[in-house]
Amino acid sequence: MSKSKTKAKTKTKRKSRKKKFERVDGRKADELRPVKIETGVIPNADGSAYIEMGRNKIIAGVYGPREMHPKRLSKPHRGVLRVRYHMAPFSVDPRRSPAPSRRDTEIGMVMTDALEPALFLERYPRSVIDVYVEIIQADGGTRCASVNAAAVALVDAGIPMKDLVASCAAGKMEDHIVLDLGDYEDKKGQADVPVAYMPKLEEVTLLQMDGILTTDETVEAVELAIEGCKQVYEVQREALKKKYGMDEEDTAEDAEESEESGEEPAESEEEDK
Amino acid sequence: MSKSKTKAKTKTKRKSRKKKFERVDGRKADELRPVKIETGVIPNADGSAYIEMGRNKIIAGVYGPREMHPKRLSKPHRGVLRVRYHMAPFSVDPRRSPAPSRRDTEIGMVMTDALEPALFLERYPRSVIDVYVEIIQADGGTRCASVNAAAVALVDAGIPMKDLVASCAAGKMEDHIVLDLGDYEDKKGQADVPVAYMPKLEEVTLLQMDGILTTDETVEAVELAIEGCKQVYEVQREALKKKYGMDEEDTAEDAEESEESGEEPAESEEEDK
Amino acid sequence: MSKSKTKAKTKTKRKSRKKKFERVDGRKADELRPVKIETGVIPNADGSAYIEMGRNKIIAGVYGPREMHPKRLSKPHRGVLRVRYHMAPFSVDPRRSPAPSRRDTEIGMVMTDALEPALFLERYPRSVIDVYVEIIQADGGTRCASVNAAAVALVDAGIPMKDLVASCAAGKMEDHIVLDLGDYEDKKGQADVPVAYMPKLEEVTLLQMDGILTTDETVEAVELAIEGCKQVYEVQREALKKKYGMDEEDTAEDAEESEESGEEPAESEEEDK
Amino acid sequence: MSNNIVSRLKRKKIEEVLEAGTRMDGRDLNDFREIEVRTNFLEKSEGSAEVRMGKTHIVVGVKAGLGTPFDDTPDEGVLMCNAEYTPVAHQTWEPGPPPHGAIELARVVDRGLRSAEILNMEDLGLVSGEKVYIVFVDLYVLNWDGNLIDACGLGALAALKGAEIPVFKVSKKNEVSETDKTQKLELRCEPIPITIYKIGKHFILDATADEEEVADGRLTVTLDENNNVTTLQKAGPVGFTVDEIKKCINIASEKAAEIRSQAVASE
Amino acid sequence: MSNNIVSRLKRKKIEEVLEAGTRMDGRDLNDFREIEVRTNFLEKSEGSAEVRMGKTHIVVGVKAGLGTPFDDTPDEGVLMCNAEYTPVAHQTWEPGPPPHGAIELARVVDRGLRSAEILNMEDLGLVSGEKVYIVFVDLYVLNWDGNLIDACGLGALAALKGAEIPVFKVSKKNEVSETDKTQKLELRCEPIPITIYKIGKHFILDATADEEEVADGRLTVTLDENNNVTTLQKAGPVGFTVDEIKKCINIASEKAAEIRSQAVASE
Amino acid sequence: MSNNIVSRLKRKKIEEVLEAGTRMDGRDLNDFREIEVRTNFLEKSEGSAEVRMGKTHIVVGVKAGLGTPFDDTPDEGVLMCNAEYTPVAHQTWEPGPPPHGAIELARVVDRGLRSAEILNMEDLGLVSGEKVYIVFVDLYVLNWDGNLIDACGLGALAALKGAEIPVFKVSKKNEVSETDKTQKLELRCEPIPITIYKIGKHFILDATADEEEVADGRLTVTLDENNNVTTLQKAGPVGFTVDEIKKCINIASEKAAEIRSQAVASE
Repeated sequence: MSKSKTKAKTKTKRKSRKKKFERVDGRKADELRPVKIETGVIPNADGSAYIEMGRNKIIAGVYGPREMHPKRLSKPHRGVLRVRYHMAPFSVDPRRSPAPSRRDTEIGMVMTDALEPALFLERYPRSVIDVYVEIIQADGGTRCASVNAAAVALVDAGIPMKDLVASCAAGKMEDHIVLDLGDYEDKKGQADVPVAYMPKLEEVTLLQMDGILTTDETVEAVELAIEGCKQVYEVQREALKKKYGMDEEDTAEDAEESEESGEEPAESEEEDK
Repeated sequence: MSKSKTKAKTKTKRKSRKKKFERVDGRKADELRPVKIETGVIPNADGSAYIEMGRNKIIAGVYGPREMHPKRLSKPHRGVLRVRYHMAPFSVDPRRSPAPSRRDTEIGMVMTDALEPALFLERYPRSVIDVYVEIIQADGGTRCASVNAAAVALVDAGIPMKDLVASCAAGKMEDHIVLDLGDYEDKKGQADVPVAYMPKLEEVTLLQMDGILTTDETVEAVELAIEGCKQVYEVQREALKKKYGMDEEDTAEDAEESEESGEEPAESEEEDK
Repeated sequence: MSKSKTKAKTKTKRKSRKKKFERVDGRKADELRPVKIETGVIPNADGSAYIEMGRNKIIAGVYGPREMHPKRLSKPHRGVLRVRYHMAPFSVDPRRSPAPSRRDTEIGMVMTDALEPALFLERYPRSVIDVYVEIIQADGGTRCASVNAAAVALVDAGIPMKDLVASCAAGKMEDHIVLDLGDYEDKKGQADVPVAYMPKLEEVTLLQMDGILTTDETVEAVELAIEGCKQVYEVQREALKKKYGMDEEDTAEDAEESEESGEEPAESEEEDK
Repeated sequence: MSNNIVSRLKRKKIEEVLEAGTRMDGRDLNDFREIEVRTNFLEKSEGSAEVRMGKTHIVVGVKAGLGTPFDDTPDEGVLMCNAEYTPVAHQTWEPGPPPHGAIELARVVDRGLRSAEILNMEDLGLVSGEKVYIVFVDLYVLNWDGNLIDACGLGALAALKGAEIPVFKVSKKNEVSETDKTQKLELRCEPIPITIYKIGKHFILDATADEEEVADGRLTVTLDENNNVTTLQKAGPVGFTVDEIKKCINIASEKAAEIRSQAVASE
Repeated sequence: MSNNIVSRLKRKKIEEVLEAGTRMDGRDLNDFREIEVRTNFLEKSEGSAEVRMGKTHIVVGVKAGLGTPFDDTPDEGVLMCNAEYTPVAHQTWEPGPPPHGAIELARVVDRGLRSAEILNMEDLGLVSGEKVYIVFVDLYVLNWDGNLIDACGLGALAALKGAEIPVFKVSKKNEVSETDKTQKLELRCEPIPITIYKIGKHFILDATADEEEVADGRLTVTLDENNNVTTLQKAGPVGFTVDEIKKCINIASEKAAEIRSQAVASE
Repeated sequence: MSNNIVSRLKRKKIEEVLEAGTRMDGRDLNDFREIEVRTNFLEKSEGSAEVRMGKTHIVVGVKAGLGTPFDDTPDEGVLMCNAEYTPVAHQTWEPGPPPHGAIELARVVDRGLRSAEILNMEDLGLVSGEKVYIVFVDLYVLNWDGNLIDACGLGALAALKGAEIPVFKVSKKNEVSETDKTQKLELRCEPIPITIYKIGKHFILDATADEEEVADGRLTVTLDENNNVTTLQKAGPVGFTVDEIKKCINIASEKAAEIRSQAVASE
């Protein structure tokens, strides 16, 4: 079992390269890959958006609020948000099976938790809002790009939101904390920290991390990712402005007020099972 | 990548053999394999038939019209016909898995569409007629043989029909258009055109084709297959006469009249979902 | 195909060893492996028990009587007993898939039939009693050990029983009929006869056998297994006494009397489908 | 094993008749319905059998091919039984994954063959740890009117007995290739399962679907031609006393010999 | 193919317009909607195409990799078509196993390619019986507004036509290794499926979702550039007379040539 | 994360107590329940651990065997985590495919081990591209009373730490055979996950099932013995401010060290 030595050596090499640090695609440490968002791309959907973020090509479509099937999954006092993250077989190399993986399921879960804080689900008792995300081509950071498209698709569907949700990852590569790793970089990345953020409410709604970081580096990465989210947020607003000729501010409602008015009077309560 | 030459050579050889064209089993170009049909072979079923067509050995059983489960698949104003085509694991060589394949599903679909035009489904609102086909041994043309058995089983179940449905394929082999390819022939066949036909209504209800044919050859094959269907039809009638001591003509109803009487008055209509 | 000779030779060898018959673990022919039972090991369950029987380590938990889901599986005049037998992936070597095998399904069925005769299911119309058995580590005789744990768990759940059910296998090894084969022995065993027994009602409720035995040996093995069941029964009673400070006799009801009172009057009968 | 009113009336009637020592269809308690066995009627299977036992109608296909051995028996071939409840066989049977009944049926027939060591598995090995024969025995139920274990067990034996499997050649380099030859499967014994159904205090053989429905339980005893028991399987929510078990074994022992000589007599 | 009141009214309206020789959207009976084809727009696929036919929107990805051949064709590569009804494409489509429609779609496109022998499968063999190319053609429906077979068949052809697959090197010891090179897939023909929908006595092309819903049936005719038929597929609970079949073949024959020249013209 | 009246009352009570700086069971906000860890208690697993955290009771089994490597890492062994919610563990848990919770549990523990590079995967390679060690870590939940990630993460570490895996010999011809020897798995670090639950403005550790039910969300922070973060996982329909995230990291950092020294102290 002597192979571990080779690995140690590689690490030393890596460090020696540290001085002449530059990113494969020439970006600065805090620079996003190019982001492009378009709304209304799926005529049948209630709302939709297409995003290119680096080489990611992703479509998100929203159906709802609508009646929930099967009914037993609905809730008597609030709506349910369901997010399905799915990769086309040809989105990655080599081809993958179209059957959902455990990773897909997990990403659907964290995306739901990332978007739900921005919605007024209490307004849609017994209903469901379905968000379907299809990865046409995958680069590093599909889950962040997916959140960005899904948030815009929700606005496109006319669903009132407390805030937009913008998403971006930071990571560590060659001992630098950098923004928005592409998948070429991902392979030699030391850590990846995807973050979703509500810029006006200043809250992180998605936070994951894999790799090895000191606690300080972790916080640094989260803060850098939030800066990235803010840049993405501008692109999302532009895309919505382009379509609706107005700022998304006008559609977003004041969170606190709405939350109050959305509250059910205690008398009408029943069990939800 | 030089193997393609070998193939080209084979083709030339094939053509040179054209003059002395004869079929493996000595049949004439427009001759069917032996066909044998027997009714009432499954005591539990409402109707059933067993067919041998070449080396095909196939059983079809009918249950219904009966209540549909699950109910949401039923239709308020008409019955539903469901055909399941299934091959026994030992029906082919090598053994196949008992789980249904995509091919099985497709054949079930085209068989449904082949038989439904002969039925008065509007008479059985909210009900289902289930046709189950089990391939005990497969030779070329299982789907045609299955349609033949299923049509007889439907009559055996006492279900009124506008016409019988008879089925047979034509194909191209060694540049000849021939009737009813067996599976020895299938392998060197250049095209296969399975057809189902209602002899009195003169309508084709199943039509598929795989291979390479000119448009003229295609029409020629369809017309030859129809001739085959007419021969099969006689065997179907014999089988029914043998059991019921009468001609199937007596059981078949006049299509147009029945269709009218089966029509629902407009007032009673509801949505079917 | 000459390998069969080798096998024949092995068999002769085996017989020559017959005189100096002794068991791997030094047990006598009619001696059980060590058995240890503990109740109340799963706080969330209505009743539970843990058994070690040889190297078997098994947990059984009972939920119910409770409402049945899906409802269509319930019965209008009686309760349903469902037993699920499941092996942890690490319970055997090599690791097994967590998906249920056909063997698991069969064992769940024979366990249900082994336990049901001891219950008053007619008292729980429309309800279900779920018994879940998890094999943490498997030695020979998991199904017997599972029955033993399940029976104690049912008492622990406060479910009245006509009798306890105790279980133990007998087998044939090196031409001797012996009690309770462990898995080291199983491999050179010539037959295995798992039995479950209600000691007071004197009835066998589980009986299977694989191997080759004369009819006399079969009866001998059943009778020896029943002796084993009686020994196990004492351990079960001890475990229950320890917990409840009383003999299980007090909780078990008189079977005949209860059966009568549990009978539904004929008038109230409906179809169960 | 059901509880509704129709079923109780049926049970009452059946028991009354049994009380008088006979059956609804006039048979004696230990009588089988007429058995028809046809073998080797399929050309694409290595072996096949069709069994009719009254209205119960099953087909068995035997296929042999190449496969990889199990890790713990690298030199042994593999024998696998599979049962299919085709939806054509009864109005309550539906397409889909095998129901519990089909799983138990396959398992009991399978265990009956394996326990009896019907095939010499070592003879079916080819290249240690890599290539062995896999023999599939597929039980295919076409019409259900009770007593499937006995019908399928008998069919499996008949199909295996008539089977001819391809001969494979193993080269010095352990390459396996098919030859034109076939060879008979050599059976080491002839196990026959007999299922005794318990209705109240009565024991009957070859139950119809109606009799099965009202029975309290059953005990299957598989015996080989030396009168050795090779499999037992008790089912149903009922207990058997030791005396009842002995009685069942005796009934089965007699009947298995009778059916073996009738239905699978060697040519 | 539905029966409710909304659907009947829709059918009535559509038939009235057809009677007048036109369509709800103003098209002639044999007109297609506008077709946009974009190829090789994906970097991680060996080939790709995006087809918009009116509001119908599909993507096709071609991936080529190493795999094992089928037992009966040890020297041939494998071509596999798969179709996915993504839930984003219509409000009634749900995640889960492929519905019957998706299975038929994949099968018809698949058969259209294979029957036409679009690829020389022997060219895609590498090591006999062990390693061959597997070419996957994944049909991905993003918005459904009818006529999927034609859109996907066209997309599959366009994606295959533009595909560049990795070149594998086979050593003398039959070891297969990837090289840096790629090569174009050589297509032997250009099959185009045309689907004719039957509504009453009318035949139309490129049906919308509404038109499909009320149609009695359809007939798909796939033709190659030599005007050979390579696949037929009739669907729907209706019969076609021989004259109608001839008519459909003629319509398809004309239209296939037209669409081939428009949409997949060689560079 | 539920909304009904029972649940709201429960939430109200729990919050009132938290307001007073304590918990329903008397613990401080950052207190864990009593932890019992027992290792190597199974003989048929290469490693095992049983963890009780209050009434939460889980078992972890580690099995090592031979397998094939992933295509993109031909020289590396494989580590796989799987979680099972056994139906015995809670009245609402049912047999069947793993629910979302079990999938997330397995993924978070798995990522916690892999990210931390707990095993040197290259040491677990045997024959490049052909044979490697596969190490399965099965998380088995026997009684659920909250905080499964922490209990299972701790159990996984303890089971791996005690595991002895079989030594395989690789011949010159690259044939792999088992030997009688075993060797300890060499762990490169000791990651411990700590999950902080957010209820209103309060943060608590080691939540019970009741506390989990009413919590707004949670943040899991996995740290190794050098206080490096190796995994983060936020869940629940709620946002965290950056300050809250920092606070959670600090709490976790302290607690992970404490639990590591208590529960998996080296012999």
